[in-house]
Order: sequence, then C-alpha cells, then structure tokens
Amino acid sequence: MSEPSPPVSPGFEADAGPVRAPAPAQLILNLDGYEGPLDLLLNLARQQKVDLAHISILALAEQFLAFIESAKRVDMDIAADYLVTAAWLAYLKSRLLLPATPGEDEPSADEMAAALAHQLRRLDGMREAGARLMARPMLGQERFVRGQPEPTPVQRTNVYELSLYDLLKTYAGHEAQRQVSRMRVAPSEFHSLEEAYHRLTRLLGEMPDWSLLMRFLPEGLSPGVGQRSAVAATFAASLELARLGKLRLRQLEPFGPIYVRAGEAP
Amino acid sequence: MTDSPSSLRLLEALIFASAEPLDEARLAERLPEGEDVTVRLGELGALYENRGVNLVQVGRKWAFRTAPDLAPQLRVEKVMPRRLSRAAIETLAIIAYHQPITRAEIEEVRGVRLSKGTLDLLFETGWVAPKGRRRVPGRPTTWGTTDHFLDHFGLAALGDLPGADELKAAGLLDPVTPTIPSAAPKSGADTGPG
Amino acid sequence: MTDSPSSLRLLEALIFASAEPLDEARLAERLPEGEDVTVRLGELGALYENRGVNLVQVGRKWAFRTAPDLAPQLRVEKVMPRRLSRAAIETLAIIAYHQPITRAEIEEVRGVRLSKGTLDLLFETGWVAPKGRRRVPGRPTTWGTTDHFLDHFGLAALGDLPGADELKAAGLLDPVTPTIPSAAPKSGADTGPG
Repeated sequence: MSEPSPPVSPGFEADAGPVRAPAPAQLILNLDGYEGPLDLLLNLARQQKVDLAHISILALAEQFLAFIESAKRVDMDIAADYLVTAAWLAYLKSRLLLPATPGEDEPSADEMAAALAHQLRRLDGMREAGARLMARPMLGQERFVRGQPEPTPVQRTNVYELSLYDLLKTYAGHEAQRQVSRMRVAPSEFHSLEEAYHRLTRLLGEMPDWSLLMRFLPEGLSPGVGQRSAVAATFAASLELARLGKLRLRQLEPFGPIYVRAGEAP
Repeated sequence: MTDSPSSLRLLEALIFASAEPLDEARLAERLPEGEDVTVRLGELGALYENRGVNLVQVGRKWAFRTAPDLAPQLRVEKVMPRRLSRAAIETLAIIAYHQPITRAEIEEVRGVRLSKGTLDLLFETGWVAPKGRRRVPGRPTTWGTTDHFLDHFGLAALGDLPGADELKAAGLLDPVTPTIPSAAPKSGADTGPG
Repeated sequence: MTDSPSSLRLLEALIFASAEPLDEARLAERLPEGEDVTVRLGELGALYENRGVNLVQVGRKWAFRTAPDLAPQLRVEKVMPRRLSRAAIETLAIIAYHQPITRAEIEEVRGVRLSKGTLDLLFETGWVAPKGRRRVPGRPTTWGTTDHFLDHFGLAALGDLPGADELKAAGLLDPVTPTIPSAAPKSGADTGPG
C-alpha cells in the first residue's frame, strides 16, 4: 500500500505536514491515497499546526468542503461516503455559525463538533498505538525462541492438529458451495427488463455520484447466460430511466465502462 | 560471571536460538574481535553445569540440552501429530454448527455419504460425542461437541462461534464465491425470480 | 537459589525445552506437592534477568526468549517479515486496545469499511480470534487478541500495551458509539472510488 499523497487544501496553508509537499501549481487531489473521509479529515487537521486536542472543527469543516469542491471542479470521481461526510460537515458548519437554540432534542452543534474531535483523536491514538506496536521487538525478528525444542510433558499433546481458523474456513467454504449449488437450481436465469427497471429505480438513492453501472447488477449471478441477461436487462433499464431523466449515463470511450448517477428528475 | 558478560550473553543467546548445534568457528565470527571463544564456552558451560539445562558438545559443535538426570520427569509419550481430512473437518464443523445432529442429517447437509470411519475418527479426537437419540422412527443417535472441543478451540461457549454471515463478512467465504464484481449493493436476496 | 533447587531445575528444563510458552497451571502439576509455582517462577526469572536469554511471561504462560537488546547481533540475513498494510496494523491496534470489539465498531473507529481480507489475515496469523458475541440485537461476534499476539510483540499482559494508560485517561478507549454518518458504513456496498 502506498503512503497517502500529501493533501493540499486550496485556501488553506498547505506547507504543514510531510516534507515532500508539492508546489501549489501541481495540486494533488487524489482521494485514492486516503482510507476514507475520516482519514482525510485527520490529515487536514494535522495541517492546523496545533495539538489535535485544540483544533478548530469549524476550520476543519471548511478545509474539507474546499477540498471536495476542488475535487469536483476537476471532475473527479468522488466516492459516496466523502459526499455524505461533506453534507454532514456543511450542516455542522451552518449550525456552528448560528446561535444555539436551547431546548432542542438533537445534540447541540458544540456536542457534534466535540464528538468529531474525539473521533479524530481516537483514530490518531490508534495509529500511534499501531506504530508503537510495530516498533516492539518482535518474535522471529528481534527476539528468538528455542531453536531446538525438546518434547516436554507439559505441552498439550494433541494427536490431531486443527486451528479454529481452519475449522471456520472449511465450514465457510462448505457453506459457500452450498449457496452456489442452490443458485444453480434457480428456475430461471433470465432477468427481465421490468425487474431491472424496478431494481435500478430502488437504487437511485445509492448513486448520488458517478458509479459503474456494473455495480448495480443483482448479487450472486452465476457466470454465463444469467450474467449476460442481467447486464443486458440492466443496461436497457438504464436507458429507459435516462430517457425519463431519472438517471444520467456516461461512457468515456467506445466499449468503455458505463457510469451512472441519479438524474435531476424526481 | 566474568569481566566480559556481554560476550557470554551473546554466546548464550546464539546457541539458544540456533536450530542446530553451532561449531566454534561460527560462534567466533559473532564475537567481538579478540575474544577467545573456547574460554567463553568454558565459562558458559560452568554457568550451566548444575542446572536444569546444560551446555553440551555434540561432535565438535555446541548446544543446550535438558539435564540427563531430569529425563524421567521430562519423558513424554511420542505423539505424531495427525491432520484431519477435509471431509472430517467439514463434518466436525457441521456438527458444531447444527448440533444435535444425526448421521443422516449430516449427510443431507454435506450432500454426500459420510464414509465409515469419519464419525469414529471424530469421536476419537474427543471433540464430538453422542448426545442422545432423535425421537423419530429408528431413534437415530444425535451428535454434538464436547467441552474438550471448546477448550481446544479456545471458545467459552458454543454461541461464541461466529455465524455464517459473519464469516462471510470476515472474508472467509470469499475464495469460493462466484466471480461477479462484488460491489453490488445489498438489496435483499433477489437473485433470480422465485 | 533456594533450599529446593530440584524444583527450580525441573521448571527451568521444562520451559527451556519448549519453543511455545507453557501454561503456569500445567507447570504446577509437574512440581512436587506443596511447591508454589509462582514463587519458583519468580526465582527462575531473577536468575535469568540479565542474561542473554530471559524468562518472559505471556498471559498466563511462560517462555524463554533471547534478550531484546541483543537483537542487532542476532539478526540473521533473510527474515523478510510479511509487511502488514496500514489498514491491517490499524485494525490490529484497534482490536488490541479496544477488545472485545465487533467488526462494526472497528469500522466506526477507522471511519471506513474493513476490506474483506483484513480481519481474515489477522485471524490466520493467529494474533486475533473471536471472543464471544455482544449481547445486542444481531449478536455480533467480538474479536480480541491471543496469547500468540502477546508472545509475538513481547508483552506479558494486555496491561503492557504501549501507551494504554494515557489513551484510557484521555477517554480514547471508551466504548465505541456511532458519530458522523459516513463512519457507520452500510455493509454490502463497497465504497472504494471508481
């Protein structure tokens, strides 16, 4: 796994963090290097050059939103969870800026901000703990066991060797095979346009941003006819939904992957 | 000890960790320049002389061995660890997850006949035992796991076994599943009209 | 040494002989009636305290291991340890410090879904294992670390995890509850970009 690229947030000092920060001219807006929105937030928080206990959540929300905005400008494919976080942070930001209304049921803006700060500190703490664990003298690398063990009467003398991992893995493999064979006896492997249409309509909420059409195929297809018919039906249904404005389609090159996202129409 | 305990410590650790007896030349390579490995080995041997473990010479090489006089207290019956066949492991797992279960039911779950020795073998491991009889014609014996099973696999209770759905989440189910892009969002098990 | 060197010698031989840590209770069974195994283990530990090989505690088990400070002189060529991914290291730390913890809670701490093989790999390595189920709807399996984990990282007990006290004092090891929406990922949909 590669290290994350040093994040650069337009509109915010970008010279903190790793030494190899790129010049502003070559903005690196690569989300691939991050393990999800929280990871991105933590990296942005580091740029505030203060103890993680004293970061400004308001500033952090603005950094995050600016980052996502510029990612959108370069027409980058942004995974849904980043967008969900962005929406939540936009909401949090608006509430932080407004005076608190007492007597509300939901948590106050300050409480929400504190919860987020806690989550960031916790993730940071776990990263640090992981690094400290890995720095310990490990068996077989820094510390060694007896090289020529002799039998002792104390060791459990199991005649049969089997680990819980192997037991569970075998069971899981068996279960998987049962599921596959159950699927094979399905009465029909053909998928109708109507089914695909209803299926895609249900899933519209799951595609706020460009996603691969292939992601929305039914699960557990067996290779062959079943899969081909599902692809055909799903594609035809997407065309119909696009015609109605409920969905947008995009293909960057002939025979390239087809992307979908929810359309404007309700 | 001597004026040079660090060489002695290193010698001790080297011989301890080595998978085979080490000769003096190889040990000398590891010691600081100018150390006399023979002298140091003598010191180390003296240190372990009356202990539960001794430094012994094996041919021209050196190793630690448990003291010969302790042999009666260290004696073990030789056991050759044996591995179970896949069929046996699968049967064991099915008994664990579906107990109490009869032989016929195991065969139904596995979809194949149980070969003769499998249940006997599992009984021999001490991990499964007969649990009673099913109240159906023929009153077949039901099988279940034992406390020894829990003990061996480090489980506090049978309920601690992860469910099949969780095995799937952990990725254990992955290798055998079909090849379709796994990213399809869950939306109920609507695979094919039914 | 004490008035009972023979028990000490026997204990030394037993532990020294084995590559795996040995259970304290089972060691006690081997000692003569009336011997206090804990006291004897303390004596044995003191005897080896500054030596090239040390007596170390691993949970409720005991083993001899080479002294950590000799690492640079013992390290031999090869030994290319499998490099763990960032996700795997983070997941291992979260399990170690928060145990017992469910898969969903691990995902909550990391703010991202656990990819399929991660937990699987840690389980296969023998560092983590299922530890029972949480008494909440769905009864999810919880995970914790094993003695093998302690042994591998040279920890006598979980209380020795580096920095655990500070993390606890800072409230960072409190029970995990959902915070921001993205951090409670729906299982099923993979959220990787592209």
